Amino acid sequence: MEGFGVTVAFWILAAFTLVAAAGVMVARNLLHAVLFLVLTFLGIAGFFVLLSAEFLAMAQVIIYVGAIAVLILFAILLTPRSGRQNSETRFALPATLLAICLAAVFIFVIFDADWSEVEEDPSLAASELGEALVSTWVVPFEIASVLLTAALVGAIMLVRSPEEEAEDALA
Amino acid sequence: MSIGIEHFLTVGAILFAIGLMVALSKRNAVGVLMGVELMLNAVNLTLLAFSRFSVSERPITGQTFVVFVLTVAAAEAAVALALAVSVYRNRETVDVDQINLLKS
Amino acid sequence: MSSPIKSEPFVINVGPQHPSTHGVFRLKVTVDGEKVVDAEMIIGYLHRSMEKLAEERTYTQNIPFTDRTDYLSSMSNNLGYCLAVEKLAGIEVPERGQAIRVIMAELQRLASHCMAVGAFVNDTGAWQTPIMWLLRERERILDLFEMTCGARLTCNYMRIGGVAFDLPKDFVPQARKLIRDMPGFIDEVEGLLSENEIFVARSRDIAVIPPELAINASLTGPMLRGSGIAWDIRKADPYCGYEKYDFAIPIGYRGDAYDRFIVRLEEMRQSVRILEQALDGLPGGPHSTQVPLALRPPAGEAYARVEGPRGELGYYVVSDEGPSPFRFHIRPPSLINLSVLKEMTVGGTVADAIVALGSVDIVVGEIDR
Amino acid sequence: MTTSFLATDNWWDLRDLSNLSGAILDALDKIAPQGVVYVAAPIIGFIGAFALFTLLSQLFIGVLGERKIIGRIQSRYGPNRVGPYGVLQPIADVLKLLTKEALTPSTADRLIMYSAPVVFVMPAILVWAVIPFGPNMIIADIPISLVYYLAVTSIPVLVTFMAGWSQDNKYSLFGSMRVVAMAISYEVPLVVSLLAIVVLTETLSLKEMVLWQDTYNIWLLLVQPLVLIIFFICASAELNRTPTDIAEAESEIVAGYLTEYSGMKWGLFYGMDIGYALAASAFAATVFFGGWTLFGLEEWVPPWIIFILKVWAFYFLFIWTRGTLPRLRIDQLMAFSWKYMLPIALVNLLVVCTERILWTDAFDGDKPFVYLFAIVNIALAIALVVGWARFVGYRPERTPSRPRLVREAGGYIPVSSVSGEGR
Repeated sequence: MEGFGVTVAFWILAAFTLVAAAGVMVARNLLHAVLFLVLTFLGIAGFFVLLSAEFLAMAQVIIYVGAIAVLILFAILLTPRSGRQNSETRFALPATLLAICLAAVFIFVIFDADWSEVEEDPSLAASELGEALVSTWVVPFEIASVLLTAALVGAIMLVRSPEEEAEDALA
Repeated sequence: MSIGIEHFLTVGAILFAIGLMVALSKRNAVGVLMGVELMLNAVNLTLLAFSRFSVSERPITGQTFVVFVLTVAAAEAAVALALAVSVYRNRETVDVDQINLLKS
Repeated sequence: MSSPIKSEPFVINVGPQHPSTHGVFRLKVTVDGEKVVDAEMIIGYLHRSMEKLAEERTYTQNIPFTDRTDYLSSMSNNLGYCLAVEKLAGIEVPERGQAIRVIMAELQRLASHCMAVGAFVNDTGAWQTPIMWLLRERERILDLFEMTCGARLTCNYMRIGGVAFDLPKDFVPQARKLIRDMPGFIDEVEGLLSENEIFVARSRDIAVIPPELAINASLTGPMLRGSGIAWDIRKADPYCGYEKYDFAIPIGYRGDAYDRFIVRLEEMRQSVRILEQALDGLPGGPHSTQVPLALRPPAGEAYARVEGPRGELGYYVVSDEGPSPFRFHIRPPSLINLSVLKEMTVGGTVADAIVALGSVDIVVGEIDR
Repeated sequence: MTTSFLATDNWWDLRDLSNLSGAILDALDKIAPQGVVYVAAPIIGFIGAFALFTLLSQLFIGVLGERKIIGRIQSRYGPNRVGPYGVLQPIADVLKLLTKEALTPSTADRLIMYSAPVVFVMPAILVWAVIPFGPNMIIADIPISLVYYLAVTSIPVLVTFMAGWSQDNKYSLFGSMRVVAMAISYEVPLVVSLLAIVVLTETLSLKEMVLWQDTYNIWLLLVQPLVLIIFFICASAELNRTPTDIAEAESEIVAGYLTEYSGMKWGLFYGMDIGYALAASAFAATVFFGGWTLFGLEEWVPPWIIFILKVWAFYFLFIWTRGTLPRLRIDQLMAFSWKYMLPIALVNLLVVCTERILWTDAFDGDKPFVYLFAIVNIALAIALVVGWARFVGYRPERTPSRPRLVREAGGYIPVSSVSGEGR
């Protein structure tokens, strides 16, 4: 990828996304952490645009910002005030070390490998993605829909209170 | 300066590491979930980078995988949050350190 | 495994400063999610010690106080107080005075129900439109009051022994014009609301008062009639010659907020009917009997009640032959109707609690006095 | 381009304002260093779309027009004191809000409370990037603009949540909980119903949809009436307009998530609420009412004027419902979304998919079949709405809407008794 615009956009997005992701780690308030998470999601969506996957970028915004982040906020509100700090367990230090090692290994591999790259943009339209989903990948697609249904049912079953179950048993 | 696949993969790797750090070290169950979401996002970024840059007959495959990851992430978030709420209702805590009924 | 824990109880103060408490009234609601689990009324923010003040003033000087208890129906309050004192002192009111009193009381009922229905619909969330329509008609009634006695809200028009002034010359034509327009206007409001799916969904089966509860809580007025109990002081214990007029008592079906709403609308129609008859049969003669300014009724006690817009409005006066009452007590219908608020709100949602409160039609000045 | 648009390429041809901006950018490209054009183009687009159209519409249609029309609905005059016919009232309002003290509760989360109004403004501006004002007057002509619209309009939900939570006020928290629950529920039927449009027109681009309607000489309003109804209801729910304004339900929770906001912080929320409503109107005007086209008239009248008039006409619907309907309760709203609109939208999607397959495979995409589909879909819409309402309608114990009448005072009269006069 050449070009001044792309380069600038990449570095800005990279800084933005990683700082926001670090914010998730360091924010003391769980709700602030969620808002940092939202910023990370938006940054990732920006990367998707940069990688010419506009449809997925929009899907990312709709699903992550519009649904998952809101869901997380809702879950936080349903738990008490005392559970809203974002502190670490005693695994904080080992986890940090592990993460740093992992990142180091990844980066070493990434820069060591000899990537075969195409320079021209494959420029995939949203319709191609749709076609791929219902032709080549139709079985995983159906399994994903079953998974979503199962998750829906499971989530509803999990949060039902005993009174509601008693009401349904009577009905 | 040109931006290549390494740059995107590096961002993805760092993001994954941060996600791992969050997921392993947070005390709150919702915090752990956020770490997992970060990791999934890093994976998505990596998949899309491969889809854009690799020499392939069918570059759309990478995007297809991202769609599945998004689906799984949504399902996972719904179930995990339901679990968190359910655990809180029964045990009055969402602290992963204290959810240790199975410990003898 | 321990027993499941409910989410934190969440206490919301509705009032004393709140758009839908119709004054300074406070409702402490404990909610679980959207569901109301407890409701506590806190009143007294508008207490002005009227009953005690009245013991220091002469009987005539007390009439303006009655204006200021229920400021939305001052005429009915004037009337109730004057009836009590007349009963105590044994004063007869001339025919014309009685007819004028009926006209004024029914106009006041129309005006007050306009406000009650409008405020209730506003509480269900209709963005000001119904209340604006209803206030427009209420303005015309208040114009008539202003024409008669110079005041719009606190009329201070009734006197012991009759009314303060005779009707002005063009009162009767103006009033006839008003009551000619009124049925069409009530139809308009009914067309806007009675069959409105959202309004029905919001008020039907909400805040139900079963008839037993309504009687045991000694509710009166539209609240009682909404629960299907045919009770109206104008029929049960007629005063001011109400037995001469032909009208019906509207009663509801199930005692929900919707029934109270339709009962109020129908009462407006019946008031128009009474007004027509009263204006047609308006007798001549004096409008008031002469009563000494420093009235000293014989020792004793009297309780007079009228059917105010909100229910049985009672005045209890005890005389010790002095120039001012020995004891003066008001039976405010709003306060007693409000006593079932907890039964109406608990178990519903917060939005239902507001609808229940709106359907009671409270005037805080009357509750706190 | 398939449109028969007659505008020339001359910069002075105001039937297409993109000529003017193109001329400016060309001139700039010659004199300014490289790269300036990239900055200048969005600024010109922003000025054109937002500053000239949205802001003015917001002030004079959203604020003044809404208050005037609601005033008429409520049989009173609207604002009529500042300037002739009150036209300067919005400016006076803004001045008043600017000079007002913006209070912050001491226990509030200041960072979030201050940033929420600002973040709320951004999507309201971003939406306009993909709205086609004319054949060439689109700031960003991206092929998936419909998804872009959905993505951008899902952000305000989060912002209202931020606003409601940050104030540490129980009313606000209540309001934001309601917003979150409702917005998620209404997103689902909205997307499913819009999917039917996408299936029918085979495009995700708003501009292509306008051209589709122009090609077949029919508005999508007629081909997909059900989608318009669902879109309108869902848009009102997400915008917190009156039948569904439970988030700022004035009579229940004072002002919902805006309770502690004052001054221009509140003003930004208020103004941008109108901005979102205008954006929803613009979206509806584009998708359902043929966008800038008006059956050939766009060749003579500037298309952007046609478009703006359509936007205002659709916005009137929002004002009208606001002035007429009471508010629903949150459980009723949720039930309405999941039990009524989602099944209807799914059935509609199924029917449209069938039609699309028939049209492509059996009828070779012939033009007249669109009109057949229109008739079928209108009938289907009526049948679905009526049938579904009959099937799972809200049926409390139906008592008459007139009370019983009795002559004599007495005790309790049971409903079954026939002694009542009744009507």
